[in-house]
Amino acid sequence: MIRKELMTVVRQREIAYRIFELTARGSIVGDMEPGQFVHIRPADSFEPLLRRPISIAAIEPEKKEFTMLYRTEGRGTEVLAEKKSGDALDVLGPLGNGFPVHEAKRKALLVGGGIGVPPLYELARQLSTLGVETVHVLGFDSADSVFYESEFSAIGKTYVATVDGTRGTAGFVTHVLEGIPDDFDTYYSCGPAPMLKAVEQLYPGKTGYLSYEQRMGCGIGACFACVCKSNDARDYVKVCSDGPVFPAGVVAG
Amino acid sequence: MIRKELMTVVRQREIAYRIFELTARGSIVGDMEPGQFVHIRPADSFEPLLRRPISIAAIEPEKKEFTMLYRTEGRGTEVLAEKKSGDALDVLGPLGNGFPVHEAKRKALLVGGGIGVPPLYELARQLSTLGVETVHVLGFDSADSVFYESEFSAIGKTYVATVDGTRGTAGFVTHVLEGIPDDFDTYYSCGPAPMLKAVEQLYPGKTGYLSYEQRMGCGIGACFACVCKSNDARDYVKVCSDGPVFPAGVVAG
Amino acid sequence: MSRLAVKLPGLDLKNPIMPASGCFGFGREFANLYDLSQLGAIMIKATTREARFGNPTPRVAETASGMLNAIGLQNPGLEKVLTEELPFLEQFDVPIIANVAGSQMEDYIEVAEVISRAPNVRAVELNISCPNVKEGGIAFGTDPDTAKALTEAVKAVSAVPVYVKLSPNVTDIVQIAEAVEAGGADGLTMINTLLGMRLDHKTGKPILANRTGGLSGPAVKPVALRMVYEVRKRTVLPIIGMGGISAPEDVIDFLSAGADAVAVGTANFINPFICPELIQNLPGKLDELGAESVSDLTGRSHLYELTDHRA
Amino acid sequence: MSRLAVKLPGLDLKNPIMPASGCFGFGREFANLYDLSQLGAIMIKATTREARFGNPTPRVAETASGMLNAIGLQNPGLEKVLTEELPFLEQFDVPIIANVAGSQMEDYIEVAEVISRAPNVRAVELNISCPNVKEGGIAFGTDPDTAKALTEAVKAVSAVPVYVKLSPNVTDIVQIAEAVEAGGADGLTMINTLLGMRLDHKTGKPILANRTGGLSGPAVKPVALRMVYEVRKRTVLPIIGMGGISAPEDVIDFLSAGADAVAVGTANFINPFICPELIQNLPGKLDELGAESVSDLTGRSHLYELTDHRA
Ligand SMILES: Cc1cc2nc3c(=O)[nH]c(=O)nc-3n(C[C@H](O)[C@H](O)[C@H](O)COP(=O)(O)OP(=O)(O)OC[C@H]3O[C@@H](n4cnc5c(N)ncnc54)[C@H](O)[C@@H]3O)c2cc1C
Ligand SMILES: Cc1cc2nc3c(=O)[nH]c(=O)nc-3n(C[C@H](O)[C@H](O)[C@H](O)COP(=O)(O)OP(=O)(O)OC[C@H]3O[C@@H](n4cnc5c(N)ncnc54)[C@H](O)[C@@H]3O)c2cc1C
Ligand SMILES: Cc1cc2nc3c(=O)[nH]c(=O)nc-3n(C[C@H](O)[C@H](O)[C@H](O)COP(=O)(O)O)c2cc1C
Ligand SMILES: Cc1cc2nc3c(=O)[nH]c(=O)nc-3n(C[C@H](O)[C@H](O)[C@H](O)COP(=O)(O)O)c2cc1C
Ligand code: FES
Ligand code: FES
Repeated sequence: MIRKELMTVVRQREIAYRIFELTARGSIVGDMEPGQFVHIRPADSFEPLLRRPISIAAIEPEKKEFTMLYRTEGRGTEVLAEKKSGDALDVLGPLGNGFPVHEAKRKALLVGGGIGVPPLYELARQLSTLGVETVHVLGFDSADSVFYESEFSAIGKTYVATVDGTRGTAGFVTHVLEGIPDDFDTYYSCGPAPMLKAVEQLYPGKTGYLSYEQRMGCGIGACFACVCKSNDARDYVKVCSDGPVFPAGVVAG
Repeated sequence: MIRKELMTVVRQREIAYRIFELTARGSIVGDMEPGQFVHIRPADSFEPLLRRPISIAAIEPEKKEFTMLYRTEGRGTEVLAEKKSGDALDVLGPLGNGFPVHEAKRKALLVGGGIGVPPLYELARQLSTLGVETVHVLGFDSADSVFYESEFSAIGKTYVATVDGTRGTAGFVTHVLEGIPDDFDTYYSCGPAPMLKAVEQLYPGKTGYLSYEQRMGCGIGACFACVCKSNDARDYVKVCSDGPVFPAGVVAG
Repeated sequence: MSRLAVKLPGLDLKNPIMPASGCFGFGREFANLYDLSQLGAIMIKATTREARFGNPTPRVAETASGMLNAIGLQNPGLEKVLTEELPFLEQFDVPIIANVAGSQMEDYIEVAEVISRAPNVRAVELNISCPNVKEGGIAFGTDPDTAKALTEAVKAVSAVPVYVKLSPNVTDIVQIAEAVEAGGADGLTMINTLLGMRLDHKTGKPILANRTGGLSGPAVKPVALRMVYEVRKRTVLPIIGMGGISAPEDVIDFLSAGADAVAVGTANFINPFICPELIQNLPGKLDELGAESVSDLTGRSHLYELTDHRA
Repeated sequence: MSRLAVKLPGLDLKNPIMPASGCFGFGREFANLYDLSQLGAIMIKATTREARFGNPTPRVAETASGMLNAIGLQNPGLEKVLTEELPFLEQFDVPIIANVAGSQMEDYIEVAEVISRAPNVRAVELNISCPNVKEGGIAFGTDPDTAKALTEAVKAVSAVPVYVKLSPNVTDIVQIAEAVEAGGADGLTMINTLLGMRLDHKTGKPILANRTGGLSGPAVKPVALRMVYEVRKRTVLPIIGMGGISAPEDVIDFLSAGADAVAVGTANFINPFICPELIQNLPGKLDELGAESVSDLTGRSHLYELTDHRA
C-alpha cells in the first residue's frame, strides 16, 4: 500500500565523496521490500518542485527505520543533504516492485554500478538470511566514491572495480565478471542501462533481475514519464510501477 | 556605503503573536542609522525570490549586531522565521535615508503603528542619548501583538493603543494623540499610510519626519517599483532611496 | 456539501476540483490511494484513435517552480479506453471528462463521436493545445478559424457537451476563445502547457528527447490566471481553470479570476492526495472568506474594475 | 579577457554580460556598488519622448520563482536622458544600448533618431514588447507587419545599429523575428516579459494596481530558452538572450541555445553584484566546458539536431 508520510530523519552523514547515508523513521517502513524505492520531496518548496526517486538500501522493520544512500547530483539531492537528525522527511512509498528474493536458491550474484549499488545491500542481507550465498561485484568511479564495501564484505565475497583504477580492479564491473566463476543460479543487478545490458548479455542462460532508472514524474504509474519499450506482449513498461526491477530480457535495449 | 553581506544570526525568538525579534552580526552594522532598512534574502532559493525590506530596530555597533523586528505575513517572513542562531543571513544594506536625529531639540514625539514601531526604537535610544526627551505612542491590533512596550517605557513615557481595546487606549494612535500635550518640537512617525496622513494633519506647524512603505523590487533606486507622487519640485520620490523617511509634506496623499 | 456543488453543461460537480488530463492517467493508480467518488470530475488522459507510444524518454525535466513534459499523448487508443479504462471508472460516482486528441480533424471527430457515448463520459474536452506532438495538437489551437471549424465538427457528432482546451501559446487567447464559442463550444478549459525547453549545462543538449516540452506547475500560474481573467471578460462560456494549482489559495484565485471550476495537474505528482485535500479544505476557506458557496467567489476580481481609477 | 569578447553590430563587448533594460535604471545606483566599465554593455531604462510617471503602485508582485512588474515605462523623458543620464554614463568605458519606447510610431522614430546620436549610445533597442502600457508597447510587437514597418522606419533614422526586443506573448515568435529581420533589424533581444497576474487571496483583487504585469525571473527561463532556440534556427541575426538568468549555468544555456550575448534583469534585484560576479565566473566555466571562447558555445544545442533520431 502506497502512503505519504512525514518521516523523521534519524541521522545523516556523508560516507564517501558526495555520497550520503540517510536513515529515517516512520510507519511505512513496515511495507518496504528490497529493490523498491521511495519518492522523496526534498523541501517544502516549489523549488525543487518534483519528488526524487531513491532506492531503499536497508530496512530495520523493528525500529521502523530505513536507510537510503544517494549521491548529490543537482538541486534536489543537494537540498536533501542538508537534512539533519530530527528534521521531517516527506516520503511517498514504498513504490514499485522489488527484487524477488525467493528466486535465488543456493548462490546469487549481485552486480551494482555507482548509485545502483544501494538497493543491492538490503537484497544481500535478506538473501543471506535465507541462506543464499551472495557474491557482490560493485563498480564505482574512483576510490573516493566507493561506499559500503565493508558492509557487503561482511555478508559475502565482494569485488570492487573503479573506472580510474584507484581501488580494486581497474575498469568496469564487466572486467571483474569475466574473471569470476558463473556458478550462481540467479543474478541481480542495478546500475546504468549500458551496464545492465552488458550483464544481461554475459549470462544469457541464467535467471536474472535488473533494476532500471528513468526520469520520473508521479512515481506511481499515472504520468507515462518513465516508460521503456518492452520485449514482451506489453508494448511498453513503466519503470515506476511495473519496475523498477524487471526479469532479464523484458526491457528492450 | 551599500554592501551585501552574509551575516550570522545571533538569536531569534517570537516576542509577540507572529512578531519575531532577530539579531544578526556582521560588519555592515557599522554603517547603520535609525530609520534605515535592510533588504533580506529569506532563503537561498528562487522561492521566495525577491528580497524583503525590514527596518533596523536596534544597533549595537560595538558588538557588530543589529536587531530587526518583523511580523510574519507571507512566504518570505515565514521562511525567515525559521532561521536559527548560527545560520547565515543574506543582507543588503543599510538602505535608504533614516530619521534625522539631530533635528529634535528638547522633546520629540514618536508615533508608530504595527510593524512601523520597530525603527522608532533605535531612534528613541539615540535621541535619549542626545538628551532629547521622547514620548512614544504605539498602536497595535490587539494585546497579543503588542511588543517592546517595556523597552520603550524604559526610555520615555509610552502610550499604547489597540484597535480592539484589549490593551491601553481602545482605537488608533490618533485617539491617544488627541489627548496628550503637543509640547514637543519634532515628531517622527512610521506606520501605515493613512496613519502617517492623520499624524501629519494633526501637527501642521511642527517639524515632522515620516517613514513610508511601498512594495519594492531592487531596494536601491534602480527599478522604479516604489515611487510615490511628491509635493515638491520632484515629480515623484522613491521610497527605497529617497526615503523611506521624508520630511512631513513631501509625499503626496 | 451543496455549498461546493457546481453545475456546468453536462456536469453535475459535487465540488469544483478535478484532476487535469494527463496527470491522472485513467484513474487506476489513484484509485489505490483514495476513493475517486470524492472528486468533482476526472479528466482522463488524452485518447487518440490508435494507440500511441508517445515520445522517446527523457520525457520530463524540472525547471524553477515548474516542470516540462513531452509525453506525446501516449495512450492505449480509443478501443482499449472504451473496453478497459472507462468501464473500470464506472464503479465510481464521478463524471468523466474525456480528453480527445488527434492528428487530423477526422481523428477528433471519430474519437469524440464514439467516446461521447460511453456511459460515464459526461463531457468531451477537445485537446487542441498539446505542444508535444508533430501533427495536430497545438496547430488546431493557435488559429481561430481552424479551432472554430473543429469545434463545430465535433459538436455535430458529440452526444455530450464539448469543452475546448485552450493553448496559452498564442498572441490573443480571447480571440481563440471567441472563435470556439462561435463554433458552439459548451465550455472552455484552460490552460494547457507553455512551450519551453531545458538544456544540459555540460553538453548544451536538450534534456527532453523531444527537445521542447510543455511547462506546467506553479511557475505558470500568473500566466494562467491572467488568461482566465481576460477570457472571462469576453465570453459567457463556463471555464475550468488550471495552471499551477497546488493549494486552497490557488483554487480561490482561479475562481476569483472567473473560473467556474478548476483542474489540478502537476501537483498530483508532488502530492498524490492533493485533490481530496483541496476538497476537504474548501469549506473552511469559504468560511474564512465569508462566502456561502463556491459560486459566490467566481469572478469577484472583476468587481474591482469599476471602482479602480488610474492615472 | 579576449576569450570573453563578443563583437556584434555596433557593439564591441568585453564580455557577453549586460544588465537588461528596466532593471538597472540609468546605472547611477549600481555605479555606487561597482565599476560599470566591467560590464559588456548597459541596456538603459526605456526612454520615451516625454517624461512618464508610469502606473500607480503597487507595481511589483512576487510569484513562484518569478516576479510581475507593471512599472509602465517610467522615465524622465528624452531631454533629461540626453542631458543628465547619458553624460553621467560617459565616465565609464562601456557601450550603451538605448531602449526606446513610445505610444505611436512617430515617438519611436523621434526618440531613436535623437538618442542614437548621443556619444556613448552604440545601439538602439526597440522596445516593441512592453506589456504594461495602454498604447504602443506590445501592440507593435505582436503583429509582424507593424513590427517590420516600425523597424524600417527606425532604421532609416538611426545613427547606430537597431536591435528589436521581442515579446514572448505571441503565437509564433519566429514570424516576428523574420519580419523585423526583413525590416532591416541588426539584431534581436529577447525575451521581454510574459503577461501575468496575481490576486490577493483574501479579496480577489489584483495585487498590481495595473491589474496585469510582466512576468520575469527564473520561472520564465524555459520559455525564453525555447524561443531563442527557435529563432536561432531561422534567422542569422545576432541575439542577445535573456529571461531568468541568475547563474553562470544560465548564461551557458542561453549561449548554447543560440544567443551571442545575454542580459540579466530580475537577478539584479536579488543580487546587485550579479553582473560582475557572472563575468568573473565565466572564464572558469569555459575551462570546465573545454571551450576556448564564448563563441565556441554559441548555438551548440543545435548540433544535436542532426544526430538525434526519433521514433
Ligand atoms: C528507481 C530509482 C531509484 C534510484 N535510486 C537511487 C539511489 O538509491 N541513490 C542515488 O543516489 N540515486 C538514485 N536514483 C537516481 C536519483 O533519482 C537522481 O540522482 C536524483 O533524482 C537527482 O536529483 P537532483 O535533484 O539531485 O538532480 P537534478 O538533475 O537537479 O534533477 C532534476 C530532475 O531530473 C531527475 N533526475 C536526475 N537524474 C536522474 C536519474 N539518474 N534518474 C532519475 N531521475 C533523475 C530528478 O529526479 C529531477 O526530477 C534513482 C533513480 C530511480 C529512477
Ligand atoms: C522600508 C520598509 C521597512 C519595513 N520594515 C518592516 C519591519 O521592520 N518589520 C516588519 O514586520 N515589516 C516591515 N516592512 C514590511 C515588510 O517588508 C513586509 O511585511 C514583508 O516584505 C512581507 O513579506 P512576506 O514574504 O512575508 O509577504 P508576501 O505577501 O508573501 O510578500 C510578497 C511580496 O510583497 C512584498 N510586500 C508584502 N507586504 C509588504 C509591505 N507591507 N511593504 C512592502 N512590501 C511588501 C514583499 O516584500 C514581497 O516582495 C517594511 C517595509 C518597508 C518598505
Ligand atoms: C505530464 C503531463 C501530461 C499531460 N498530458 C496532457 C494530456 O494528455 N492532455 C491535455 O489536454 N493536457 C495534458 N497536460 C496538461 C495538463 O492537463 C494541464 O493543462 C497543465 O499541466 C497545467 O496545469 P498544472 O500546472 O496544474 O499542471 C499534461 C500535463 C503534464 C504535466
Ligand atoms: C522591473 C522591471 C522593469 C522592466 N523595464 C523594462 C523596460 O523599461 N524596457 C524593456 O525593454 N524591458 C523591461 N523589462 C524587461 C527586462 O528587460 C527583461 O526583458 C525581462 O525582465 C526578462 O529578463 P529577467 O528574467 O532576467 O528579468 C523590465 C523588467 C523588470 C523586472
Ligand atoms: S513516473 Fe509517472 S508513470 Fe512512472
Ligand atoms: S525598490 Fe527599486 S526603485 Fe525602489
